Amino acid sequence: MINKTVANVSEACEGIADGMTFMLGGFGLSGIPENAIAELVKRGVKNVTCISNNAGVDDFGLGLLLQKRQIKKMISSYVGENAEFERQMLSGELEVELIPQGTLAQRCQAAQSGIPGFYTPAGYGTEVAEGKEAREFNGKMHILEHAFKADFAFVKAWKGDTAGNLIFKGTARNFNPNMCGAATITVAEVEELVPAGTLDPNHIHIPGIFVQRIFQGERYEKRIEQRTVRKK
Amino acid sequence: MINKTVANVSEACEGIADGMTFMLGGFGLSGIPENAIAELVKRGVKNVTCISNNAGVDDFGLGLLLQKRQIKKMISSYVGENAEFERQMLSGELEVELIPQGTLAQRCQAAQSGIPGFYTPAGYGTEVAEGKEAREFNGKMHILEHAFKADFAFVKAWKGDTAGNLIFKGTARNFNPNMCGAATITVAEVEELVPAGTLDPNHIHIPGIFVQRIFQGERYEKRIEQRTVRKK
Amino acid sequence: MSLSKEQIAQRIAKEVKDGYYVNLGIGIPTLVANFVRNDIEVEFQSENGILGMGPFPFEGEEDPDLINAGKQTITALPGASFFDSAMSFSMIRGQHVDLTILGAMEVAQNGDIANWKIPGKMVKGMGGAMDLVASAENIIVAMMHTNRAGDSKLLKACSLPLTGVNCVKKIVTDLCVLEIVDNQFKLLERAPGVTVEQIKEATEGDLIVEGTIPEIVF
Amino acid sequence: MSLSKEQIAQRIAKEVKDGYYVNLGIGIPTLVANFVRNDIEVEFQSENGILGMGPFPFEGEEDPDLINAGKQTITALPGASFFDSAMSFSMIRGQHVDLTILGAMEVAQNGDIANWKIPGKMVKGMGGAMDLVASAENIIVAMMHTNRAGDSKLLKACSLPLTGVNCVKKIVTDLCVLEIVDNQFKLLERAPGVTVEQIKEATEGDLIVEGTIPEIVF
Repeated sequence: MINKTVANVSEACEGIADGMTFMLGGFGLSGIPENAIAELVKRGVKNVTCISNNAGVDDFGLGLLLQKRQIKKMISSYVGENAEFERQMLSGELEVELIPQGTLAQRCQAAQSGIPGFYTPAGYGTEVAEGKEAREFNGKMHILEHAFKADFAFVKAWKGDTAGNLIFKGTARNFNPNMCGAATITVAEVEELVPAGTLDPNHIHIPGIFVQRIFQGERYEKRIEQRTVRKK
Repeated sequence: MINKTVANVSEACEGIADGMTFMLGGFGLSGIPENAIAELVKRGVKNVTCISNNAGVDDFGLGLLLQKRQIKKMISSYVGENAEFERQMLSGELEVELIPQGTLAQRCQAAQSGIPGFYTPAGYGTEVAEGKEAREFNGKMHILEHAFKADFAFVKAWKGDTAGNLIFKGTARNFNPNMCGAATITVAEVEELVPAGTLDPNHIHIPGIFVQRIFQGERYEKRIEQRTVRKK
Repeated sequence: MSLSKEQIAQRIAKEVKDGYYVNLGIGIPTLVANFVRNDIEVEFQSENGILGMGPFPFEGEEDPDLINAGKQTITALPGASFFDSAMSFSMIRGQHVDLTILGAMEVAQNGDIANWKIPGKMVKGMGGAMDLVASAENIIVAMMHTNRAGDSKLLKACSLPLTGVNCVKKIVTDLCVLEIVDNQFKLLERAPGVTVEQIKEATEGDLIVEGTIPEIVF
Repeated sequence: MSLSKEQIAQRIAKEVKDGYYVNLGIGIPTLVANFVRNDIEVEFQSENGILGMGPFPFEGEEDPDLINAGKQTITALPGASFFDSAMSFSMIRGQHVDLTILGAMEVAQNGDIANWKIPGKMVKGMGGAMDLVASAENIIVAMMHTNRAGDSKLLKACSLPLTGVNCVKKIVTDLCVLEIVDNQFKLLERAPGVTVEQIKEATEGDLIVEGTIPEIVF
C-alpha cells in the first residue's frame, strides 16, 4: 500500500502559505481538525479563505484564527456562535460568504468527484441566487452551483490507517468525508492511526486515494458546545 | 423505528406494472437482486425499461427477462456478455441506450440527492454528447446530464435491518447504494435481515430513509461469471 | 389565552403521522419531539448527520461526537444511522424527509419565508434552512404571531431577506393554525379563548375566515 | 521481432511510478500488474468498487462478492477498501487516479481514441472507458499496431465512433512506443529488431522520427 503517514502536524502542513484557501471539516466543534487549526495559528499564516460550515466559538476551533486576524474570508452556512466573528464581520474586517448548508456540502462533494457544476433548488429566489444561472427542471426552479477549489483540506477522522483510509464516528463525520480529495492536498488527522490492513475494507468511509497526508493527532479536547442532558 | 419489512418478494413487488422503469443494482452478476428478478420473470411484467450497468448473461440475471422479451429498453454501460441481448438489439426488438458507467452511477446518485442536473466531461466529443448541452468549466468541455427517473429500484445488500438500513459486502456494493432512494419505491433484498439496533450505526452504508421495502432474500445462487484462480 | 411555546409544539405534533421522517429546526420545533404520540413510529433526522435521533443523554453520558444541528448533545436510538453532510442533504433535497418544522421571522401569504438575516443587525446564516424549505413538500412553521414590538409576522410580503419562496404550507402560532391557500392565510383553528377578531388584528396579510373557526384541540 | 502481449505489458509497467493509483483496462492492461517492480508501492483501482486489488484467489477461495471490472474473481490486499460506483467514479472523474492504461481499436494522431463500438457489428458498450479517458491526465494505450486485416490502428483520424477526444498521451504497441506531440505520433522506442521503416509502413498517421530511435529495454 502507498504510505501516507507523516510524522506530525508540522510535516502535514508543509506548503501552506498566506492567501491560500482551506477547507476545514467539522460541524460546530464536533469533528474539527484541532491539531491542524493549532498549527495554522502557530504558523501565523495570513489572509486565508476558510471553507467551513461554522466559524468555531470565540476561544476554540476557527475562533482561534479569527482572534489572530488570520482569516480574510469565511465561506460558511452558519456563524452564529462567535462574538469576535460578528464584530469583524460587521466592521468589514472579515469578508463573509454565507451559503446553504446542503450547497456547501455538495460543492465540496462536487470538487471531490470532478463534477464542476450542478443544479440545486436551495436558495432560488433569495439573495443566494443573485448572479447565478437559474433553470427549470421538472417544473421547479434551480440554480447552478460550482465545485469549490481549495489548496488544502484539513479533516479529522476517528480511525485511519497508514494507507490513508478513514473511518469517522457519530456525527463527528459531517463535512469531513466530503472535503477529502476536494482540495489539492488533503490532510487527515486521526485519533487512532493503525497499520494498513487493520481496518475492515467494508467499513472504510474514505479510501486513502482521497488523502495525501495522515497523522496521529494529539491531545484532543473535543469540547462540547451545548451540553444538554436529562436526569437519570 | 419505522418498520420497512415485508413478508416476501411478492409483497415487495406490489404495484409493479407494464411499461414501468426499473433500476437494478449489480455489476456483472455480482450484487444483483436475484429474488426481485425472479419475481419480475414470474409476474411476466412487460415493456419495461431497465436501468442497470449490465444485462446479465443468457440464462441468469437480467438475461432471464430478456429471454421472455419483457424488456423494451435497456439503459446500460456494458452489455457484452449476452448473445440473446445482442440478437434482440441488432434485430431492433430491443431498444438500447449505452451511457458511460460513471455517468450512469452519477445519474442514479443525482436522483437520490435531488440534483436534477450536473456536468461531466465523460462523453464530450462523442455520440454520447449528441443533443446535450456542452459547456466549458476550468478550460475543459463538459456535458449536462440529468438525474434518472424510475418507478422501482431493486437492490441487493448483504445485511439489512427492519428499519431499512443496509450494509453491502465487497464489490457486490457497486451501483446498489446509488440506486437507493433514486426511484419512487426502493425494494431491498438482503442475505441477512436483523432487528433494528443490531447494526453499528457507523457502519451503515444506506440509511433506511432511502428504502421503502426490505425482505430476507432466498436461495442466492451468486453465480461467478469469470472464475479466475491461481494455484496454491 | 394564547398558546405557550410548548402548546404550539404540542399542536404541531398532531401533524406528525406514523412512518414520517421529520426534520426539526432549532427552538420551538425541537420541542415537538416531546409531544409525538408514542403509538406511532417516527424518525427524527438532524442535518448534521443522524437519522433516528433520541433524547438528551443522561448526565455523564454526553458524547462530543454525538450532537444535533443545534450543537446539543443527544443520543442515537437503536436502528439509528450516521452519515456525512452530502448524504444528509440527499435526504433533504431528494425529498426523502416527509415533514420539516422550522421557525420564522416572517411568513408571507404566498408562502415565502424569511428566517436567516436581519441586514446590518443579525447575520447568523441560513444553515440548512434554505435547502430544507426549497426541497420539502410539507413545511410547517412554528412561531409567535407577532414580534416583540407587537408587529405582525404574517405579512402580505416579507420585508427581510428571503429563505425560500412559495414554500410554507402551514403555520402554527401562539394565536392560531393557518394554511396557505391561493396566496392567502386561511384560518383553520384558533387558540382557546382567542377570537377571530384578535387574530385578524394581529395578521397583516390577507386572512380568509370561512364559517365557524374551531378552537385548537390537543 | 514484434513484442508479445506480455512484453507490451512489461514495457508499460516501466511507466508505473512509486505512489501511483492505477486503473487497468481489460486485456493487455490487466497483464501490467504482473510486471510492476516490487520495490515500489502501487495501488490498483477497479471501477466496480475496489482500491487495493490483489491477484486472483487461490483455487477454492473465489468469492462472488469480490470481482474486478472484467468480472474476474480477485482478492483484496491488506489496506484495500470497497466503495460504491458513484464514489469509484469520483476517484476517476476527480483525477485522483494517476494512471489509466487501456486498450483501443483506433488512436488518432490528435489523441482521439475509439474502443467501444463497431457500428452494426459489435456494440458492447463503453463501460467506464469514456469517464476514464475524459478525466485521466495520464493515459497509456496498449494495443497491437495493426488489426487482423493488417490495417494500421494509428490513424490521421479515427473512423470508428469515438470514446474520447484529445486524450491519449502515450501508446505502446507490439512494434514501438509512441507519444502524441503536436497532433502527431512521435516515435520514442522500437521493439528489438523492428526497423523505423517497418513502423512507418504500419502507421497511417503522421510519424515524427527524430535522431536515432533506441530499442525498447525492459
